Amino acid sequence: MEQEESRMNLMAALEAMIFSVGDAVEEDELIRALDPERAEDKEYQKEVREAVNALIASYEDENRGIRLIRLDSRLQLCTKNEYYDPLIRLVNMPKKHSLTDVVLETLSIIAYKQPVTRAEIEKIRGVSSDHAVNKLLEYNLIREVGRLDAPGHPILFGTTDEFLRSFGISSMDELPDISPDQLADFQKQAEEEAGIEVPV
Amino acid sequence: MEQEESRMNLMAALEAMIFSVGDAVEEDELIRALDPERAEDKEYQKEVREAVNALIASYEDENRGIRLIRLDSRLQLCTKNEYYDPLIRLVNMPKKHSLTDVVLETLSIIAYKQPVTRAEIEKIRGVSSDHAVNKLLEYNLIREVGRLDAPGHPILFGTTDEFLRSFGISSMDELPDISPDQLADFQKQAEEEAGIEVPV
Amino acid sequence: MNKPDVKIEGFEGPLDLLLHLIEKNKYNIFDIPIVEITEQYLGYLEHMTEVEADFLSDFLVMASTLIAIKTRMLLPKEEKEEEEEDDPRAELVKSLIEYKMYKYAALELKDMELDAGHVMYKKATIPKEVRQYREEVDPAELIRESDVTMAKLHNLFQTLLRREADRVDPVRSRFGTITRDEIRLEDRMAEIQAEIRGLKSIRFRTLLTRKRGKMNLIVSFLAILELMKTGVISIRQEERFGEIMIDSLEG
Repeated sequence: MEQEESRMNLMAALEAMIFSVGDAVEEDELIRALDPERAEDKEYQKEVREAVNALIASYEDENRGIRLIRLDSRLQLCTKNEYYDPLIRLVNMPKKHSLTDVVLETLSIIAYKQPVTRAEIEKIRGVSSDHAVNKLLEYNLIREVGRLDAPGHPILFGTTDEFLRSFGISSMDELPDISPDQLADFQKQAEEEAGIEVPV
Repeated sequence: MEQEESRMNLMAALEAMIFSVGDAVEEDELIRALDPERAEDKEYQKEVREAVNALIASYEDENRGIRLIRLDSRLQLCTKNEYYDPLIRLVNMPKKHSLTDVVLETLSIIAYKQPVTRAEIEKIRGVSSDHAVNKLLEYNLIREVGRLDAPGHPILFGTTDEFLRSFGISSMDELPDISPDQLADFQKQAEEEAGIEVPV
Repeated sequence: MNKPDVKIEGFEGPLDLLLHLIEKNKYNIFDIPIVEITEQYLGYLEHMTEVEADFLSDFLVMASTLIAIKTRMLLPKEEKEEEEEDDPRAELVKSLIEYKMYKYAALELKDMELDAGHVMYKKATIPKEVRQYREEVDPAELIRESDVTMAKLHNLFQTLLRREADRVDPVRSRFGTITRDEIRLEDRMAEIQAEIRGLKSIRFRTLLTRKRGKMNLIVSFLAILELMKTGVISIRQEERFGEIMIDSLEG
């Protein structure tokens, strides 16, 4: 009875380990991780191997969507291929990728101020915008265009050809201008709202 | 009998999909991937949801080392925490950010008051909290959820899925209660510890 | 804008410091002895050494709040029959309790995080056969679906620049760094005591001739009040607008 219970615990521990590694993992490594002190104990090794076999068998149940396979002396969890169809549909599902406000704000800054660093974007938005920058990189709308010659050599971001194509413009020259006059206007407006004069 | 069989197949397909994706996946997306033609069929949706519940229950078996958890309307597989010891011996745990008290305090305000602006956080804490907010964004524990429709359009913050995962809860309802009543209890405890009586 | 978390002697902010004082003294949070707590609070500020101006200013705001409450409580209460006067401390108590609530929640979260930290997830393992179908995100489609145009992007950028300009608080940005007063109350008290030592009395005006400036005037005045309170001196004025005489009570 006690042995039965310990085998069950071993199975659970093995399952947790094989799952979190993701890749194929050596059976010997599993044994060492389970109990470093008994790793050389033949009896213990046998016990673990039996638990591995029991685990493999339990996965063979037809109601399971994943299986535990051996690759030489390694073990790995993988999906049963009869479930590829829904999996393909899931992976291909038109993701609800949408440009959120955060992402759009960040894109507008990069478009008009490029080449620009993360710190500059953060300064304008008032909050760190790394997540949005990463999304834009993933969408291939921006790219790294170099590094600033300053301490830490921060990355400079700019828009991609994809960006131009997506907006149907042929070069950055076509971007609407923001003139220095306009900037001065903003400043003035802000001052007026605050009701005082700001020495520049 | 046929229905029983179909539930089993559903469970297997669900398991395969959730396993492969690794990350949290929307229940609705799973339904659409399983059978795009019946995705809008209420009866079918119910069937899938039941299969999901059965799958969650099957993982709760003590012999299993992994479990299926809900994060709001999403599902994700993870290891059970009782197998942490052999796991860290095997896997290089990604370095856990340790949250300082300042950062935790800021996070608790965001968690309970979301969506919340930086100004509100600062008002409660009595000190500026920019650094803590940026750290939380960096750790992906909070995100921008929009802007407040008020002068200056300040950014509103809320918690993420990663927040749920990091604190082991499946929805915000599971956050510990901190009503004024709770605080009264808390006060009482503190008084007892201090060995004095405070008239309220 | 990204400055490290600073703490003053282990306190995360003025509320944290106040809570500490309340707990240390076992005060009732709903009936805080405002005079004592203000004194203790100011005592802490005195010992702050090199602190960032921004952080210090948060503590100073609280100090002025405390002093304001203290003043209101010392003022004779107006006789109002119909309604009980609001406790000047009510607002502060509310803030303290709210802060305490979140501080408590933060502790709970800490425990929860510790437990949850023992759980692991796995990366996506999409089989090769499946992955092949994977399509990249098409940026053009994304932009079309999100209904973004260059003009929209342009407007957005303008709005952002405007907000940035708004955010730089024009009032606060005009203050330079907050520095310690050059004239300290304690120093001035010691000076006055030294000047008056051996004399029977001295004119208030004489005290001011040695040092000039508005700050000196204010600090000197405060120093005299303080010395009076501690019984080192007494003052008298024979007639209205007459010379203020400071008499030594020592020796």
